[in-house]
Amino acid sequence: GAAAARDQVQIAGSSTVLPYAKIVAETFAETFPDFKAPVVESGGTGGGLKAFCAGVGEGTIDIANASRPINKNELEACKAAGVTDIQEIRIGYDGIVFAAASSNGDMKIEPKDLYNALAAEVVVDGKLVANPYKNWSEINPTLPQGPIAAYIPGSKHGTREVFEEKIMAEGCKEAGAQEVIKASITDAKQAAAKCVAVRKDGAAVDIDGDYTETLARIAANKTGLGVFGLAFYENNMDKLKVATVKDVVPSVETISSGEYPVSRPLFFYVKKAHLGVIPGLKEYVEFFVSDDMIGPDSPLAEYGLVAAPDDQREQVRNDVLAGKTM
Amino acid sequence: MSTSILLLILAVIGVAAYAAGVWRANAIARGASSRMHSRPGYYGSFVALWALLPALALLVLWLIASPLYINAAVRSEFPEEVTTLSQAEQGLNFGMVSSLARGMSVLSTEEIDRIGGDPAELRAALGARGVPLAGEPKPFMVQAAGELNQMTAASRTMVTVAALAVSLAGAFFGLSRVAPRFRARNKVEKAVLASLIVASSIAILTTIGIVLSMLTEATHFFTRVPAWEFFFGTVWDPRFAAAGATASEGQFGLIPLLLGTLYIGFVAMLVAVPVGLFSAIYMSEYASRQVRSVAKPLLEVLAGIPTIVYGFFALTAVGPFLRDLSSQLNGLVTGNYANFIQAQSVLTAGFVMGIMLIPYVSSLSDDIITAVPRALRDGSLGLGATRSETIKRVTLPAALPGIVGAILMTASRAIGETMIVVLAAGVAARIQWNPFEPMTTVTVKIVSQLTGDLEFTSPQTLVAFALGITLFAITLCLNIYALYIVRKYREQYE
Amino acid sequence: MTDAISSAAGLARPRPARRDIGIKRRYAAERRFRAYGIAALTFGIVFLFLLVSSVVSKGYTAFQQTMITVPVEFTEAIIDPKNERADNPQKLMTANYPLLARNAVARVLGVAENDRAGLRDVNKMISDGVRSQLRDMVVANPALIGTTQTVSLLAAGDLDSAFKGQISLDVPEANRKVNDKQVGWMNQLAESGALAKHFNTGIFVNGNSSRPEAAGVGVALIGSFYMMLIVLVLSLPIGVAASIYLEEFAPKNRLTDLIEVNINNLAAVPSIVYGLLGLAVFINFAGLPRSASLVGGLVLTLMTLPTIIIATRAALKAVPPSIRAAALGLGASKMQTIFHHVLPLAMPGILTGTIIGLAHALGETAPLLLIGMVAFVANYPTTPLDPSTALPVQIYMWANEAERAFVERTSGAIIILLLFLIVMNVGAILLRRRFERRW
Amino acid sequence: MNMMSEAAVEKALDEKMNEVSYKMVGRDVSVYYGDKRALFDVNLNVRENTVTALIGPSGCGKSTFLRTLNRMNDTIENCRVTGRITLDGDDIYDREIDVVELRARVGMVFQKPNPFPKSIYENVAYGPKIHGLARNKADMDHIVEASLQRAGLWTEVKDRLHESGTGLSGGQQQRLCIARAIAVSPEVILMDEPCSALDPIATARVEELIHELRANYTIVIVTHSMQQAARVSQRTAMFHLGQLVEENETDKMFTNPDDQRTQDYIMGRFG
Amino acid sequence: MNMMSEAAVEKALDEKMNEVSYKMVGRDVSVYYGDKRALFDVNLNVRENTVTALIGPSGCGKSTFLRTLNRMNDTIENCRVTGRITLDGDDIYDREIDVVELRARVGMVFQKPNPFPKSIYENVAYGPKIHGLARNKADMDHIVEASLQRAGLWTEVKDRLHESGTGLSGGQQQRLCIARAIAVSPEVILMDEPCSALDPIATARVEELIHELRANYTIVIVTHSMQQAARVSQRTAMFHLGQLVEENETDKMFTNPDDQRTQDYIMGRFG
Ligand SMILES: Nc1ncnc2c1ncn2[C@@H]1O[C@H](COP(=O)(O)OP(=O)(O)OP(=O)(O)O)[C@@H](O)[C@H]1O
Ligand SMILES: Nc1ncnc2c1ncn2[C@@H]1O[C@H](COP(=O)(O)OP(=O)(O)OP(=O)(O)O)[C@@H](O)[C@H]1O
Ligand SMILES: [Mg+2]
Ligand SMILES: [Mg+2]
Repeated sequence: GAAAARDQVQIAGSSTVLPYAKIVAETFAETFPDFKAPVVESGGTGGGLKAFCAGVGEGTIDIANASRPINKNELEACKAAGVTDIQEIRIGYDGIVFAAASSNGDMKIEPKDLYNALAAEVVVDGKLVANPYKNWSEINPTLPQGPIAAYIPGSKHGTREVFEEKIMAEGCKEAGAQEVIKASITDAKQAAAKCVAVRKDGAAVDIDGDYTETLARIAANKTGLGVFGLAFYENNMDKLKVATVKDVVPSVETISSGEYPVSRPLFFYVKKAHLGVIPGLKEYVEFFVSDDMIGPDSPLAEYGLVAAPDDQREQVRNDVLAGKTM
Repeated sequence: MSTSILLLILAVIGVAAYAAGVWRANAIARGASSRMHSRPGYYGSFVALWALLPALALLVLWLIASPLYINAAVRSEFPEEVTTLSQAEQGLNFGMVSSLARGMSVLSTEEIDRIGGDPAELRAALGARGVPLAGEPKPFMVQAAGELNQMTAASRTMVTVAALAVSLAGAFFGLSRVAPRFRARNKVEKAVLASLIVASSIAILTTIGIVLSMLTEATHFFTRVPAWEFFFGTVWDPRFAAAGATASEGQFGLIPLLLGTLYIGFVAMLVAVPVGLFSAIYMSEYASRQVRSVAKPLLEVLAGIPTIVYGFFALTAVGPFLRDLSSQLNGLVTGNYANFIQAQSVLTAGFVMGIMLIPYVSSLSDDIITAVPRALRDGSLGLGATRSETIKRVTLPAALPGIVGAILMTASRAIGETMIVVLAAGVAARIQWNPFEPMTTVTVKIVSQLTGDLEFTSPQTLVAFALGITLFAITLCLNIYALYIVRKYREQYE
Repeated sequence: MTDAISSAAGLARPRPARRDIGIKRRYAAERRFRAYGIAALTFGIVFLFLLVSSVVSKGYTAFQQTMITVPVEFTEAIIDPKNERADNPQKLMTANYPLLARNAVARVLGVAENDRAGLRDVNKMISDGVRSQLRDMVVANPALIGTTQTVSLLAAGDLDSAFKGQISLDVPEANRKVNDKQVGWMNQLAESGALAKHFNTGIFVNGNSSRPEAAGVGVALIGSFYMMLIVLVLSLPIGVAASIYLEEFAPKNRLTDLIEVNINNLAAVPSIVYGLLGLAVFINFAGLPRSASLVGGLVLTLMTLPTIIIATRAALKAVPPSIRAAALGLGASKMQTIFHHVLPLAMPGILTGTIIGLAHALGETAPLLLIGMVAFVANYPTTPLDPSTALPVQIYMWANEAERAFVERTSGAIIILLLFLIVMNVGAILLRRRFERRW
Repeated sequence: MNMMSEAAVEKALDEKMNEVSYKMVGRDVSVYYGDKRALFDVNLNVRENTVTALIGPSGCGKSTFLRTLNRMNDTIENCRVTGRITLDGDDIYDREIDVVELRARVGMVFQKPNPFPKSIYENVAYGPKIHGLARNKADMDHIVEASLQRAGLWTEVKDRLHESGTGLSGGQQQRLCIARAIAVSPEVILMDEPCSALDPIATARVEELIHELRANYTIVIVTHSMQQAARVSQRTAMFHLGQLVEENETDKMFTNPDDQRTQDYIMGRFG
Repeated sequence: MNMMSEAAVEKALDEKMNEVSYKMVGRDVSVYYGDKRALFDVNLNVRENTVTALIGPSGCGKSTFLRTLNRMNDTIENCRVTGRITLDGDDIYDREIDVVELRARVGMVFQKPNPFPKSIYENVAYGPKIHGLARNKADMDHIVEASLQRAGLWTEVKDRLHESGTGLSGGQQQRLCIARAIAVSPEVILMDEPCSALDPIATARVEELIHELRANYTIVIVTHSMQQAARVSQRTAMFHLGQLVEENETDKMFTNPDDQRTQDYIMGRFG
């Protein structure tokens, strides 16, 4: 007869949001025994949004997790496929930290330092030259002793964008490279791109995998500096030594207060058309945005999510209840 | 009657038809002493085929058509507020109706009557039976669900009767054809041949499917990025597309990826082919039965270890080992303890991948070498050739077509592998010739561009499809060339 | 033989001069050749051994789980303070069970009820999984309320790691997940016998969980089982049928060349592309559900087919023509010749292809990514249409988890996968041995 | 039809009659292996209940011709046959003809023994099984025993019926193949040097068997032994370089051949 | 050593001498295939520059004995040989003995023709190549031509030397195998029914070849043809049921055998 209707929520998207979504899904199933636990797919923000925007109906997913806001083109693609009413829900922030093997001493990082260590071209004597630096010590004595090696997120990661924006672009400005670049390149976009270009001689290594891979790389190379999510770092504090950025130690407190500069918001998107049609979807969304889940003392915060300020959370909850769409 | 029970009944009819065919063939054979053309079993199979194939075709047709029809019929009854919605949203409503219908078929009629139109109670009752509903059903849904159940039941009865009738008719028709000179075997074998052809067409369909599933997106890519920039570009650096950015900024040069693919694949083959081939030779020609029966399955375990495990093995053990080894060597020779092998390198990836591929060469080649007739070996040994000479000059050449097939398949796997490369050789796309430096492959980029946080409409993601199709085309050319080479050197024994 | 005899032999007529056929050199070559064979085989097996032993040494601890066995008081005041359970069975489902467990452990450790920091530390020693553990006990038997039962509670993942010695206690307290107080309690409980390692059945039967101590590969096992069943049932017959057609029946012309090349080429298609295909064909076109092992099985079938076809064709080619001639000469039809004689002789090769193809399919993650099987699935699938994951997916996902306790579980899951692989292949290997014969 | 001359019709009719009166008729049979021509327009008739011997130097095309009679050369990839061959008047290369049925009626023993790598019993039982010649196990046992006995192998193998057929000696293998072929009782039996691997006693047994079979079957045998041809056959055909040199009564052939080449060959005078 | 009696030493010496005066000596040779015993304590000496024929009914163990002489039965999995066989006085089953060298000295032609799936030229050149018998291409060409000529195949194949050896007719294949064997000029040549697939003319050619070779080589030939044995051999050994019945001068054997069974067999009287 008729195909059996779907009886659980289906979620896909960002692997950064995945661990949080998993905790919520699991707790949700324990709290609402009537509903099955949602299925949370991994696959990246892009893949998640693509599946999300494939259309409306039981064969499509209900929620897309994202580590960046959906953008215009994607929204248009969604609309074209009939996915018109989308609720955007911001669940909190992900802190991004720099850390090296725990055998290193205390490290203090300025964006300028990282820029000089990792940029493709740096300013020497007022001129742009291919990056000549070989050892961390040439840049900042508190950094690991040895050759420069940085494990930064590959360009497939959303974190890479944050890294470029908050560290490289900033450092570019501080190091005075921006002016030199602007002087030679008029096109603003190209100039900005040049500012964040990373060296390609092997000193900066893109990581397309997850933080575990970065951790393994650092375990194999003690002078390497890696980029991690705050949650991941907190789970591996015994192996990692975190660096301060602009003299701020990364922590839930400093990030939520905005002191620590490198962080990004996390989202999920819900198809409104599916609310009230897919069993458990409405309950899941409401459960997710409750303070039990994303508040400062919630399991998510425990895992490393930086909770949004109280008023923001309140706002999110109100928007959900009001069914506000984009 | 559920589909599975219907299938069961059809199976019973099939068996009966078979028996009837056999019986009739035997009866005719005895009655008219002339010899039957085929064995009774073939007549049986012939009758069974007639009993089953048309009925199954009907059933399949119904399985496809009836939900479509019922779906449309139920939807046409939907109130206006729903029919004005988009097609997809109507579909969602229909999904709700079908959940409801499923739930109601679980409830007894009295219960439905008792609960009647109270949506909240209905939801609770269904929930208790393990049929969750998303919200409280609207009255029109309850009605539609009832209708749906009714129609489904009716159509089911219809198809049951029809399928059984067709099946029986087919059986009788088949039975009526049974005659002494009727070539049942040929007919049955034709049916078998047809199924063989269908089976081999699946490979073709897969290819078409693969091409089609990538083609539209790949064309999207090529409308955004000039083809020559992609095919002949020497820089791979698809920059991160910032939210809202539109330009196809970045360079999409295929060359570095392609070189990496071939280079790493080559190194892997350099490990896998000699090791695999020599293992195969040892197992088939030298080893005792016991050694062989243990060693062969052991090597086959290598093919079953998930590639991510190899990847981590490369990342945490092989890579650092090679790096430290190189710095020790360098130190011994030049006094400078700088490593010349990077922890992630073409060498590491190729080496570890080669290990994974060993069984592809060894097991298949072993079977093929073993199948070479012993008379050939004896001929060579009898002339005073050593075993190794016999193997090199007689056995291997005789087994060559099969071994080449195995090696081609191994090469194919080497090109298609991802996880090992990601972890062992990194993701840096570069053009260079030093095997001790990192490189990356096309497949790595396909995976990472598809699964990242990138905007899915941007060329940065779409390039994965272009890469996929290009790789497909390139390997196709390589395979055509390989076939040509194999044809040229094929030798047939006996 | 005696000296006398051999010297007598020496007296015999002179030996004819021997030709030099380079016997020394050729024997050296023979020995070298053989040594290459042994070296190659050893190389492969040593690496297998290295891999497996590195996995096992990291993963064997995953098959033990630390439990805290304490008397738990099922206090009515906590479970159902207003005594509503008769009217509202839902009440029992949502009660605050973790509190029961915390109180039980705190009582054993002598932590005061008002020592909030202490209680929090105690809470962190117990897994959140106790909620469902205790709930299931109470729902099954509400009479437990008000009694005291001795229950083995799951220890939290961090405590488990600490107890197994995987968290170095030399690291400053602030940098580790288990503080000194908890370590003290841990030792205290261990001495009293309340805290001990038990066999970890959970890792085999539980679904996935974000809590390492409660996570298991149950769902993935079922998913992999369904998928392998589908792959076996579809790809073996289809692959063999296709090979028979191509090798024995198809006219040798451009078209069949194209098919041959095409099949070889399919083996080179990156596995993730099969995922794209599965998404397009099975999910978007045919409307099958996402994350279902049926779709996964179909995708892996398509991926495995080229392997089986290539292996089978090679095996069919190797059957000597005289066997075919013998059967045909007796009046066997081509079909009969193939099915009665050629196929049995090609069986070892076919089974090898199947073994390798299935092994590959069992370990593959990438194609499952796009059809939604690389996912967190907590509920057991009942049919191949329900969402599920697969063993390599579970390994992949656990390998990316941040928590320390997942490291050993990842290796544990790999061990389970290898066991699965071995169980899966044993039948085929035995069968292959039966079919093997030398001419 | 009307355009056909009276004489032509007569001739065609004659030929048709001709074809029927012989068990098998080969008319202008040529065989090509790729570009190489192995038989040149051979016209040879095989009489019913007669043993026809094919003789001629090695490589002259005897096996090739034999194989055309039950279309075994269909299985050789680049082999092409032209001309017309009939069995009981039906063209065996006709599209209507079921080649399997043909081969069941025209059985074959090959030059190189080729037992199946199965047990001796199964080797013999295979043909009867696929043709359904045995109603039950006892029947089959009987057929197997009878066939092995007629091929003179029974005493040697009766205790090892379930061992592999490939473990037999060369001569035993050949006798096994003969047993296998006669187990399906074909109408015509083609034998390609069946006795070449056999000792005199076994050969005598096979020759006796051929004698016996002649009453009911038609037999074509390739042999290199003139004596054997003389002993077993009623008619003999002599091939040379792909051509049929002469076909005649065996007695005549060996005493007073029409063709000089035959004479020379029989006298061992050329090559 | 001292414990050996005078007489025993004498006897051992005698035997040793014996072994030396013959090219090959088989002493109490028994062969088992698994549990099945195929040869029973055979004592047979092979004289130098002599053709020894082995005769006997099919399956009596002729091939088996022949294979023990160059240890070809090493390649059969469950085959076991006991007893002692010497070549020029050296035990060929000694651990010291090199089986490759042995087989280069004791060549073999098999009962079933088994050409390699290579060109005709390469088939013949194979042996000389691995033993390094040709210094250069011209040398090799010479060896190949000479061998093919002696095997009586040259005229038939000289235009297709580079076609596959498997595309030849049965008899041609067998002659190719003979050519292949003599191309390495072994000291002893073992021939297992070399002529069974050959026509009389080719057979005559091979027999002539055997005659020629006898001057320099030692030849052991298995044959089913009494005539052939009588024509080519100087000594004949008769096997029956795995036992050596009699070994004698050929003339005597065929006229006045010592053993009744021989007489019966030659008269074609048992089986
Ligand atoms: N498969 C083949 N491909 C190419 N040529 C072949 C093939 N089979 C036979 N020939 C050639 O055809 C000719 C006739 O071969 P055929 O086997 O009929 O000879 P024959 O008379 O049976 O000889 P013999 O007595 O030696 O068996 C020979 O020259 C042979 O080389
Ligand atoms: N590989 C084997 N395994 C088992 N038994 C075998 C094997 N080879 C031969 N035999 C048996 O050993 C006995 C002697 O075989 P052999 O091949 O020596 O006979 P033969 O005298 O050469 O006979 P033919 O003249 O038929 O070739 C036979 O009974 C045979 O069945
Ligand atoms: Mg022939
Ligand atoms: Mg023999």
